[in-house]
Amino acid sequence: MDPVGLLFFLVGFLIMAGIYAILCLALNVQWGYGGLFNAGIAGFFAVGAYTSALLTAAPAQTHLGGYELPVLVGIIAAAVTAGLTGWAVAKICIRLKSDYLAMASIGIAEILRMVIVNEDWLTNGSLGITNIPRPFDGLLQGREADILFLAFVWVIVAIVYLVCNRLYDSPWGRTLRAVRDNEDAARAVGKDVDSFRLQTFVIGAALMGVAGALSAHYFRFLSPEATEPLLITFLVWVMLMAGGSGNNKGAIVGALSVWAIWSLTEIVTNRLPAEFATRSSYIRMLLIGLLLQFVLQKYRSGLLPERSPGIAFDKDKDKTHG
Amino acid sequence: MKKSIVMAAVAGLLASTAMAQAEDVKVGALMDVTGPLASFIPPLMNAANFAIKHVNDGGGLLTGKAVLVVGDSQAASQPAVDAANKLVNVENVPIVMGALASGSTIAAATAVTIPAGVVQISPTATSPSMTGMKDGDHLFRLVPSDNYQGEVLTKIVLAEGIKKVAITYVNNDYGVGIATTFNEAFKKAGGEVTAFEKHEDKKNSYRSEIATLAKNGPEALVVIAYASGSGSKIVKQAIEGGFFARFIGTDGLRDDQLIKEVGADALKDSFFSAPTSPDKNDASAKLHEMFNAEYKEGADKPFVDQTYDATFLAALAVEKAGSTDRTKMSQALRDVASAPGDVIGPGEWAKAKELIKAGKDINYEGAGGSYEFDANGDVTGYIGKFVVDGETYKQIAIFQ
Amino acid sequence: MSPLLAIDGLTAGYGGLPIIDNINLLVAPKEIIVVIGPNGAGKSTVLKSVFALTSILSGSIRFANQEIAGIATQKLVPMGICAVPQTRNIFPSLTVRENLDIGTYAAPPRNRAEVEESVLTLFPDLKAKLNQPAGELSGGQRQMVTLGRALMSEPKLLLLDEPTAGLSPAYLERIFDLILAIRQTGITILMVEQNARQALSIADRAYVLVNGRNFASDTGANLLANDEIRRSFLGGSRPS
Amino acid sequence: MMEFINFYLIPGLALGSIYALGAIGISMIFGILRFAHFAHGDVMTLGAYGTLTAVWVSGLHPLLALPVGIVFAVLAVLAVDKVFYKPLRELPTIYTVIASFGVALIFRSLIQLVWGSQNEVFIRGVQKPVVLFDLIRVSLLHLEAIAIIIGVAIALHYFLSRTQTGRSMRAVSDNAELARVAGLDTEKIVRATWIIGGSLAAIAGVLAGLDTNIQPNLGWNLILPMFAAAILGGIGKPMGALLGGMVIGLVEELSSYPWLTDEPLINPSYKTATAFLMMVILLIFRPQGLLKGRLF
Repeated sequence: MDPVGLLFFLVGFLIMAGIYAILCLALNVQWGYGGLFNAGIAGFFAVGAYTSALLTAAPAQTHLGGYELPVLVGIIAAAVTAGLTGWAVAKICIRLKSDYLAMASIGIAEILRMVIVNEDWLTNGSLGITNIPRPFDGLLQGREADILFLAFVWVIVAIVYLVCNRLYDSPWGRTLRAVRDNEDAARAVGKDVDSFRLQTFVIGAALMGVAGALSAHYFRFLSPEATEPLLITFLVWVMLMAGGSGNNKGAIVGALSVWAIWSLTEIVTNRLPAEFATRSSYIRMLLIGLLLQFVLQKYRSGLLPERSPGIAFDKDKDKTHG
Repeated sequence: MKKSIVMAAVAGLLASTAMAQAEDVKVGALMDVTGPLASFIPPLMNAANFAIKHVNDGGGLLTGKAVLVVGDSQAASQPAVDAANKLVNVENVPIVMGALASGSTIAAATAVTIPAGVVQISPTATSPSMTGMKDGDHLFRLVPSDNYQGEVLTKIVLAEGIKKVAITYVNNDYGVGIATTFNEAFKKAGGEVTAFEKHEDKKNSYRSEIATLAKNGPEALVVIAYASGSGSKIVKQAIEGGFFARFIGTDGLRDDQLIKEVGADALKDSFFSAPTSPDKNDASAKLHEMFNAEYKEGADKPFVDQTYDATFLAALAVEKAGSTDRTKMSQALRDVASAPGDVIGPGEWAKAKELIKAGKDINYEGAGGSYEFDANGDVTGYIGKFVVDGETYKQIAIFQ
Repeated sequence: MSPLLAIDGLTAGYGGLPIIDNINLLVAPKEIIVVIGPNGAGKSTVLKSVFALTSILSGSIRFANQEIAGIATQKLVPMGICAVPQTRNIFPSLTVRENLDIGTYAAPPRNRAEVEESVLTLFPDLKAKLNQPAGELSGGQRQMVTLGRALMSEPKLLLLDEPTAGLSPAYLERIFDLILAIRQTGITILMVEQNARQALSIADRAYVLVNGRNFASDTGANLLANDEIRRSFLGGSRPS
Repeated sequence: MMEFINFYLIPGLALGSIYALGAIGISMIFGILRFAHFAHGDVMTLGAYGTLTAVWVSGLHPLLALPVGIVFAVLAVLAVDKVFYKPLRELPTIYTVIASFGVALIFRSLIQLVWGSQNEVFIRGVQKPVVLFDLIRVSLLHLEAIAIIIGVAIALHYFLSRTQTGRSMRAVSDNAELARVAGLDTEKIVRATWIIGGSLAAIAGVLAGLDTNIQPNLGWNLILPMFAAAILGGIGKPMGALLGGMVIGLVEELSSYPWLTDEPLINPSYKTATAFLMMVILLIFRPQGLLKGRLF
């Protein structure tokens, strides 16, 4: 066993887990705070990934973009375009009740996927975009560079986490939860429910775009199957439910633990004899399916459940105010 | 929860590695086992295992046995990177065979194997963008880039006297690459393309597409798709609808699966192109015979030859390097694959091991080609022309 | 005469949080019992507890001398208890006839045709609309459908949760008349009402609940005559 | 004109029948259990493989061996409901939705473990089309599929409007709380839902398998258009789902007919997108679906 290898494995593992943590935090804003059932996560992820890739990649004749802009510009642009896409989607379907919103968002994500696969001039279609840079490229060589990228990803995770926490505790966040828990009551006290929900959706979508951009920079290559809608959307949902929706720490813990289930199962099934090599992959998928069921049933309110509505907290606040 | 899973996995890992013989050498394989290419994999997995079996039957790898470690790259970037990360860093393999799809191959290479300095040999990735990649001589492939097969196919089609075709291709890296080159080459050579349409892989019905393709009287339909995906469906529905009787396919379509679904009778005027071995090399026939003796079937499935060869070459490179030192692999691979040297064919591990031990240069001539890598790690292969013969295919000509 | 329904020291609520506390309530056969009280007093919770739709923390509920606290809802219907919720109490896409039919599934009547006949006699408005989806009916007609559905199972005890909520005054009168008519057929009625004044006028006895506890109980007439009750719960002192 | 009927209309109706058979189950489950059953496509696949095994063993025509596949699929969904869905029934539906996603994964890997991942076919070779007056040239299977969907439509209508279980199912779908108050045996109705949904899914799986081939992703690839069909028809409206399935199937095929010029109206690559586009537009302007379904 090579300890250096294990270290680098952990680096790669945590990069992916960090990207999922951002997705999970983003979904937590939409679902945990706002009660919005977004089943089109992969769509916003893809928009972000392609925006950043097209802006930062080396010039190419086969597709648009290739402007070699700095990675940070790409990531900010990813947040903007994904947020705008979220805004357009929300503008159209925010009034829909939860399951319908889910269906509409799946449908839109699927349409986005087809545009990405089919519009070669824009995205180079299924051949994908190569030569996507990473931040601090050239500072370190070889796999050591992954450590820098890991730090970059987790700095962004930390920023997103702090922002989400501030949102949660802000008056805005409290109104949101009121909307989530009792829409009619919130409406009755004069809150513009639709506008609040729209804001939640846009913020979440923008963060998903950031995660997409990070994945493109990590892989240095982007093709349509990197944004497989059902896989990404499903995994993120499981992560949030496992971690505890409504709780930002839970979202991160959920991302880490479910990604661990997803990734580490292969190390276990690889111990099967080589003649089972094909089957061991199926066994792994089976194992993942079963483990996820176990997590769902065993940790119903998540590994870290949402903080209690904060009655005491709110009362104290009222006292200090009045 | 997370900690306990990680701990358990790590503990299991340590235990199992401790059990393996210290001298055993792991050979990594990225296979798109689950996911959209799943139906291709079983014979290819056999091919990889078969190569490893030949290594071990012929005296083993270095001082121990060769052990194949498979990562499931799922024909998508994210799982490919994850799987490659495990192969390179946890399993600590010196060399990686795979992946099959261009997308998963490129993602695994750019994110994991190239930075880690591990040589990766894809048996099947055809994407032209791999040619110009800055890979530090770490990324190799055993099939010619799409640019090549498309051009050769043009020659084959024109030689049949066909001047007017319709093209449909599956919208993935495989289909787009070959179809685009063929389309351009065919027109340049004076042929007429009546329709050039991509299609989605997963649909059940392609009838409306075929109805459009049949307009303006094309003599044949060029189908660039996998037989186990959209390919068979399109051929079948085109025949049932009475639109086309003659089909031209590439290695993706040249699959027993097509005969199984459509029947040999309906394909008697059709022909197919696929990478093959050079003239007079009986390596392919030999491998197929051994393969079918071992596994009863599947030798003629697409990409079996290349997968076997890639695995065998990976093992040869390790043997040639004399250790599991990753930095020596790309030179060792070039040494064993290219002329000059004593020719080694599939299954001849004992002979190869002997020659390497004696310090002689060897040249592997595989079932799928002779694999003379150029500076980019690409090969200019040979393309064979195949027709249906009973329940399988027969090679009737070779083009270069 | 032994009571048909006896609630004794009942504490119940939702998710471990008690809404009603130590409630006592008796219903004799063929009585109309009305439960009134301010909003949030736990009136509906009492009904729902009888019908196993709350979590019961302590106390007993006896129906025809049998303990029923905790018995599943679907088993109560065959025993002769039938409930009519306050809102969303019809199946909108089912026709009126199908709505009535649903009432017979859990407790098949001895003679279906006869029961339907008697229900339609009580609610002649429904006769012409039997094959119309219930969702297309007016509020008052929907109330008739839901009452009719309950009656189809030939219940001994009918639990009504604010049967006149949201109805126009004209229908309000008719519903109270119908409740009296239903009692005439020998069915016992326990109802919660916001229109306390009218409800008390048809009640044999009534219970006043405040903050989840028993506050007062007496005959309907006596409560109507009680100044304090009138001031606090009946909105003004003007007698009806 | 004949081209339109032969290659657009009839295949569209046949494809629609497959979608419809799946969508009916999805709609019923949505209506009664209140969750989007993402494993429904894989139930179809199970039905197809069950039937395939029966064909291998008995040598019967797939449509005759179909009952075996039906029983197989129904047993699978009943077991899954008991083990994976029922424990989550009191929780918000999102749990069950996620669980069904996991079940889809479990089904698919089990299929790959048992039957392998290579493609299988029910009947080898090209099927001779039915040719009438030299004009009509359609696949026999497509006529069978259309006949089956007509039969299912009639049977379903009778079942839902005339039988106690059917009416109870509609009642639960309309108003589950009230159905419970009315003393309906919810678990029995849930069971009936799975039996009907599973059976129809198995039929759909076999039809899809006959039309093309059988492989582990057979049903998974169809799940999104089937959801679109269920939504289009109005949630909890089985007859609506049936209609929705036919509409989606037709729109997909007809959208690439050269309506205006010689070119297909919509590039065939975007065929599937038309289904989703229709769904999204409908959700915005008429969220209750074609037949008035339940709004959440």
